[in-house]
Amino acid sequence: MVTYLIRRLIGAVVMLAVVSMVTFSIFFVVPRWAGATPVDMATRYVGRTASAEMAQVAAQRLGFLDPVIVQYGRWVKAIFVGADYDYGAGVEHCSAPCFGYSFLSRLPVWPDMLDRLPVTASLAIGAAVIWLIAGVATGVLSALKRGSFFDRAAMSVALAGVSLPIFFTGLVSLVVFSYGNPFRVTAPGSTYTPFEQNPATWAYNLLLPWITLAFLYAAGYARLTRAGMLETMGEDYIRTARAKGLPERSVVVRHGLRAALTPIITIFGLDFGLLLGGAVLTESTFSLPGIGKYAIDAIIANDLPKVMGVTMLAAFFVVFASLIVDLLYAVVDPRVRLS
Amino acid sequence: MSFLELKDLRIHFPTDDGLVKSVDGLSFSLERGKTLGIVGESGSGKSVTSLGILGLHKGGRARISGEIWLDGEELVSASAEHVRTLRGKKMAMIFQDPLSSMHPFYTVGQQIVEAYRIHNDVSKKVARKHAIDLLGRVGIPQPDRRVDSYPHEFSGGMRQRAMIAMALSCDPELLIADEPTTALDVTVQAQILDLMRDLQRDFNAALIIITHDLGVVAELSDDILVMYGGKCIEYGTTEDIFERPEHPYTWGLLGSMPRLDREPTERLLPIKGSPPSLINVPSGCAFHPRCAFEDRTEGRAKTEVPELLETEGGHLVRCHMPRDLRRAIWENEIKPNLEAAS
Amino acid sequence: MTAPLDVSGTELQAAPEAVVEGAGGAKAIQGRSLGQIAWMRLKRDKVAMAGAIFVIFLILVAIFAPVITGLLGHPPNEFHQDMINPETMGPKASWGGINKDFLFGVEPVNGRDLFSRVVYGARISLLIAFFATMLSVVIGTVLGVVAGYFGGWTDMIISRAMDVFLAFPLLVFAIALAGVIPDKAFGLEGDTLRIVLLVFIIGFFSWPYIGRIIRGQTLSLREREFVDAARSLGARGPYILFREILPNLVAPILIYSTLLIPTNVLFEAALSFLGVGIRPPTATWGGMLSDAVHFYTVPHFMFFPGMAIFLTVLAFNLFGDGLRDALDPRSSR
Amino acid sequence: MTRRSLVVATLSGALLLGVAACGGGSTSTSPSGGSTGEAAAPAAADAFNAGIGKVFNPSDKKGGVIKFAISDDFDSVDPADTYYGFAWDFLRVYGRSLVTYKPAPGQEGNQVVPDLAESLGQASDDNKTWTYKLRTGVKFEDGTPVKSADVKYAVLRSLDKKTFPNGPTYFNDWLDLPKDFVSVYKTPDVKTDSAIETPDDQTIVFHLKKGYAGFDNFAALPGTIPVPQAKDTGVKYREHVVATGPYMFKSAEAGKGYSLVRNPNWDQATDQIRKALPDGYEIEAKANADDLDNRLISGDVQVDLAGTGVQPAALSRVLGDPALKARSDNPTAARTWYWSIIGDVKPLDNLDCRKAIQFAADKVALQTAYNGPFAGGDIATSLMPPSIAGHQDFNLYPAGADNHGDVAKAKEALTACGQPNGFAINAAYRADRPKEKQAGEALQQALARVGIKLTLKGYPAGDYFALYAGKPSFNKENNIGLAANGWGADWNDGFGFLSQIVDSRTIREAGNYNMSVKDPAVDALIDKAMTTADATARNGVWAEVDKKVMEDSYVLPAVWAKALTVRGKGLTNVFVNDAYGLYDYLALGVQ
Repeated sequence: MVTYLIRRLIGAVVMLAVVSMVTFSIFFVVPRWAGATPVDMATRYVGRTASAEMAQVAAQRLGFLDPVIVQYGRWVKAIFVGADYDYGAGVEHCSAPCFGYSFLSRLPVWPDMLDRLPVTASLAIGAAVIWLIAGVATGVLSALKRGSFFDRAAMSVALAGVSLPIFFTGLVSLVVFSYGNPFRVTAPGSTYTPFEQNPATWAYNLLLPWITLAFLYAAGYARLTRAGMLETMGEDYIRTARAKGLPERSVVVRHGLRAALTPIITIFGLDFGLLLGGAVLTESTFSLPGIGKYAIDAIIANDLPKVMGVTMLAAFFVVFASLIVDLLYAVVDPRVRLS
Repeated sequence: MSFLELKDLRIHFPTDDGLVKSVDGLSFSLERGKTLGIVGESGSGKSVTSLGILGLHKGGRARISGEIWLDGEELVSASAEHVRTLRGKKMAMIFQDPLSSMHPFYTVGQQIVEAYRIHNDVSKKVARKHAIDLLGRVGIPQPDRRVDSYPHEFSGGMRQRAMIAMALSCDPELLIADEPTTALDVTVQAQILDLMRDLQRDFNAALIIITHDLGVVAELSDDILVMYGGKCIEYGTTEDIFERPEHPYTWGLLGSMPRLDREPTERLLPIKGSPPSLINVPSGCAFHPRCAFEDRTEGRAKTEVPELLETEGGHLVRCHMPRDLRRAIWENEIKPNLEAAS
Repeated sequence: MTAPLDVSGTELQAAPEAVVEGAGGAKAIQGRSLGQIAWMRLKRDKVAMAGAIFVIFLILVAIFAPVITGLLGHPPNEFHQDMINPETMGPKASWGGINKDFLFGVEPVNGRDLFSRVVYGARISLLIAFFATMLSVVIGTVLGVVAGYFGGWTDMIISRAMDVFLAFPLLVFAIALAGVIPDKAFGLEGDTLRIVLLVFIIGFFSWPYIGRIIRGQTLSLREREFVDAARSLGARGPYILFREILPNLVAPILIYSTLLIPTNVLFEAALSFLGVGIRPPTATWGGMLSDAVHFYTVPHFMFFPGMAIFLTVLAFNLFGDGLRDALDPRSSR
Repeated sequence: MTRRSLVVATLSGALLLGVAACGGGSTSTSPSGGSTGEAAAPAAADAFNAGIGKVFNPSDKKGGVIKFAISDDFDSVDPADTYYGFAWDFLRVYGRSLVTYKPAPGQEGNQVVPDLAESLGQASDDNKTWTYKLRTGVKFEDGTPVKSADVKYAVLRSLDKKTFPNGPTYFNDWLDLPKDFVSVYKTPDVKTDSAIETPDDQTIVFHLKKGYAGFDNFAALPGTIPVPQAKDTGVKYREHVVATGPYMFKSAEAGKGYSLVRNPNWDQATDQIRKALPDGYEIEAKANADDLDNRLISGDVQVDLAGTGVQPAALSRVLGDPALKARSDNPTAARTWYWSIIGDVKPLDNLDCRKAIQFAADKVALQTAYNGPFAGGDIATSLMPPSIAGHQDFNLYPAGADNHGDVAKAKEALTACGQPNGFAINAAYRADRPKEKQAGEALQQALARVGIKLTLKGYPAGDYFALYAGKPSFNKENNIGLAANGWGADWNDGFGFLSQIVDSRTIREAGNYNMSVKDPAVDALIDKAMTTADATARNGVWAEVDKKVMEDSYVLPAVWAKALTVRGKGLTNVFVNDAYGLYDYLALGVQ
């Protein structure tokens, strides 16, 4: 068990290392293939007055003149031991985990990301609650009422749901429920109010994104749950349970659901981890200032420290979600032994 | 009227591809303390019969007709809810593959306790005690410890014992064992069979053993019912079936029966062809495409469905060949081969 | 549909096989391959067939785009500013200028024929989706089989690789990649480069999904009797791989490819929507949607490309589901 | 939506290259329009362009908070580190530069007037030395009086481009700095009197390398807003800029929002240009652009800080609804959207081939592409926009009667340059700028008529000048003959607009904004303008520069930018200041 954990943790770290290297090289090596010199690369960060010397200064300030390896080393070092940043009037220590300073706003990336996290988290959690309830419930009912009108209707909707691109549904819902309505004060979905500031507005503003996002996932989960339910309800042990004279309700709940939901948990864990790393499309569609939007903006602005940071954060969530899921699995399914 | 009585039981499943006649007009009766063996290839409808008796075909699109009388109660027309209350209490079932038949997420104990507490309003503590006793009774060592293990932590034999314990938890009066030993290796098979014999004696329950292997029922059962294509094609006492079987299919089964008293080396006499489709059953005698003696029925086998007729003393046979002819064939052609084999 | 699983019991689950034999009668049994059985089932699945037909229709549309637009529309990049209100830049006529020679109306600002652009959009969308799928299926299958068949270290490494891929924040990463690649690279440029690039990115990022499945299948197949049999008969690795295992992988590969295509259609749309897909003026559905964002007051602009994406994905999904049900009845969806 | 965020992300780009102006103010107590009474005037009737050339809804009523929102954000609120026009307009509410632009409607707004200084600069030593006297009694928000040393320090720190990369570099280029001076942080002890002297607490003297008559425009740069050395924290100073104006920061969170409240230590007596009507300002950053428009219309937000006009969706709504249209203005920005015609690329090295493009271009289509007469701008016939002092109207390449291009003339030109059947070149534009994309497509269409085959190449805005169109070698290699471009004036005279984009001597390896204009004659004219003391004469020279550039046909002007802006509900003293082409944020009040 312990050895297993250690092994997994090491694995996770290695994975993150690989991700970071690849991402890093994409941004620091590929442009060079494109024939950009360090100074060229720096030019984009010197604002309007891009004189040669200015570019030189910037290149030096951003450390582009060193070999890529060195730059990478510096980046890694900062994460673990922090780094010192010269902000003009003095030197500031950016304590670990230090993901460097934005090339453009020159604000430290890490607090910036932590700042965005609540938005993405709120989005993910809210949506997750909706889609788990809606999706699983629909799935179970469809499975039990297999072939019924409800089943066919639900499954058709679900299929439509998984076939709709979120940036389309989101756009439409915005137009219909938000822009379309001239009386509304702020567009739900286009602004974010921190929970601690006012839970009501928080929920109100997130309603549209939640529903849009949840719809997509709920559809998928309904299909999954239904399939899983049908499979387990065909298992021998269900027959056994019935043979015991167990009332149908507890056959479904205690025996059927229990087994059918286990794989759902796994998938949910991974999905959720992925979402925490930034619901890129949703956040973009509703321009919510979350991790995903942060990532897109950073990429467009070529703000490398931000891109690195956000990629790592996202990867981190995925990796650890999968780890947690595996542990969880061992808890729910006694047959699974961690070793 | 006897304890268990089936009258012209029919269970049909409409599927996209047509009507599956799994059980097609089956009748038999069974007394307390007696054992009936139902024998047939897979697809012959034997398991569906048992499920039918327990009312487990319900919920599906199965169509059931006929009568099932259990201790004076008719079950086919009875409400599902009522049948449920009988299930596990008055009648219990032991399934073929104990591993897949027990829920992997619950301990053996939990599953027995659950079974017990459905029908007996007792505390978890009491139920657990009961479960431990049962496990002990079915011969599981250190039951007080094993009670908390999960099915996958048991050996095949142990699992089957636990399964039996679960079935016996409410001392049922009718016990149905569906291929109780096929999943197990030979030595364990023997143990399980002994166990069941003993238990049946103490419980004085009516026992139905469903199997494709005559060997299994040879020792246990008083009567044997041979099923083919959803129908009973021969019925009689164990002695009838083993000493003077009259149906070609039964002969086939006997021929293909591995017996402990035989040399494992020698080859069996298999039945040619494969089980019939349950949708469009071959015309006339369902067995005729595979029957070696079909030519001796003046072609009736292809056209008419043979009746299930009594030959003597409750020994029933469903065959077109005249009784004497059947006996002659058995005496002169089949029996010697089997003897020679041994 | 499969056996009435609602009723448990070995017979019943065995039913479909029995059924098939019965239906054909003893004689036909030998003659009917799994493929034919599947086809039989598929033909009975109306919905799936509808999906299939729409897919075929789409492919034809994509192939004959020039002809179609020639007959029913205008060149996709041709301006029709006479259709545009110069002040609002929206279509002059109501209903987005929909009329008999502008079936879907016109784009704001430049008055391009929306119909033609949607039709041409099908080309990009399908082209990329198909090739990307092919790529990922090839990579996925090869690596999956290798991992599953040889096991040990090979399996270790490949599986880890898959994990790494799955750990990547896919979209972010794809966007980043599509963003930094210069306009001229690998001796390609323009649309060709973008298409190749997208095919590569999409295909390269979706292979682990199919890879995992194939690996699993191979693992279980490797343990099957008939493989042991072949082995005991002295068959060597390659023979077993190609004669015994691959044929049995055809079904899953087929199923997951059909189900991967719609995902990739969505993926391409997303990238174009985010502005890192094919470069304008080439028409893409995602691109049109992102332009429509700023013209939500003329809803037809977002409606047609949106529906195009939706229907395409839906059709593939319907067909894919049907195919799965047909090829493997146990997956009781 | 992401596209919007693209727009946002590049809007900043747009501003970097586009708008940019300076601080402002005026000596007149009440901004123009005599109608201003002491009693709060009744809300004036809405009318289209009611805020242009005159004051809309004048009033002296104090109180209330004005709600600003912006879809992007300040580059920085630190005066030393901002190059956004709207920022230069806004920061006058918390900072006072030596001189600034008069908060008055119309052309009057271009007038430089004293703010922190008592009067405009005194030039001597043929415009190489400029002296300013500070007003007495001006205090920082903490009550310490403002000394000339604080102004000097502010200017010197703004030179440190390593710390403040965003700001303009005029002082870097013109001040006579000692060689060994690096920055106020790295070399604090180096004597800098050769550049700036402060003989006493009220006097500050600037020394330039060479004479420049228009130095007051430098003195109006935010860089001259005093900064107390004790409070300077380099990059982090923007987290709390020390106010000299009537308002100070209550909170400043980059990327989120800012809020300003009254500055108790500001004294109306020392300030003749500010009326400081509202009690404070709230600014919401990074708002959803389309949402912002809707809130502006609904009244939830009163000013779009960036002032770049409404999004297309809202545009059709506003123009479609008379009531809404009456609430909108259509100001001209000192900005031109144009396409550089790059002579380094064959066959464009030939003047006639360049001319062919001028004639073939469909000006109307271009205008529509840049979002039409309201949101886009007026069809441009030369590089220098009308709002620039000394602008002269001329059209060397009449584009036919209906302005859809003169195909015949274009064909002639082609024949003249020996390419009768046209030629093929590539055109670069910023991929994430819908307008430039549309314009490129419009050109593609128009030029095709005369056989000029245009292939569009979109490049990321972030690298556009650094790696792509701004890099001559790249253009040569990739046969980029046309490149989308846009430029806004730092202040509204020829120097402020043209100097950066037509002087061939500024062209370097990469990062060029002048992609095409290479003509010694033009350079010569620029030098002449620099040294012409008399304003009118000087403006005349700049007009010549403009003409010459057009004769060389190095630039295909598309539109002189305009924006359709909505006047927020309940605002008073609303008018557009030409110096910025934006509402004058200094004058705004609320009912």
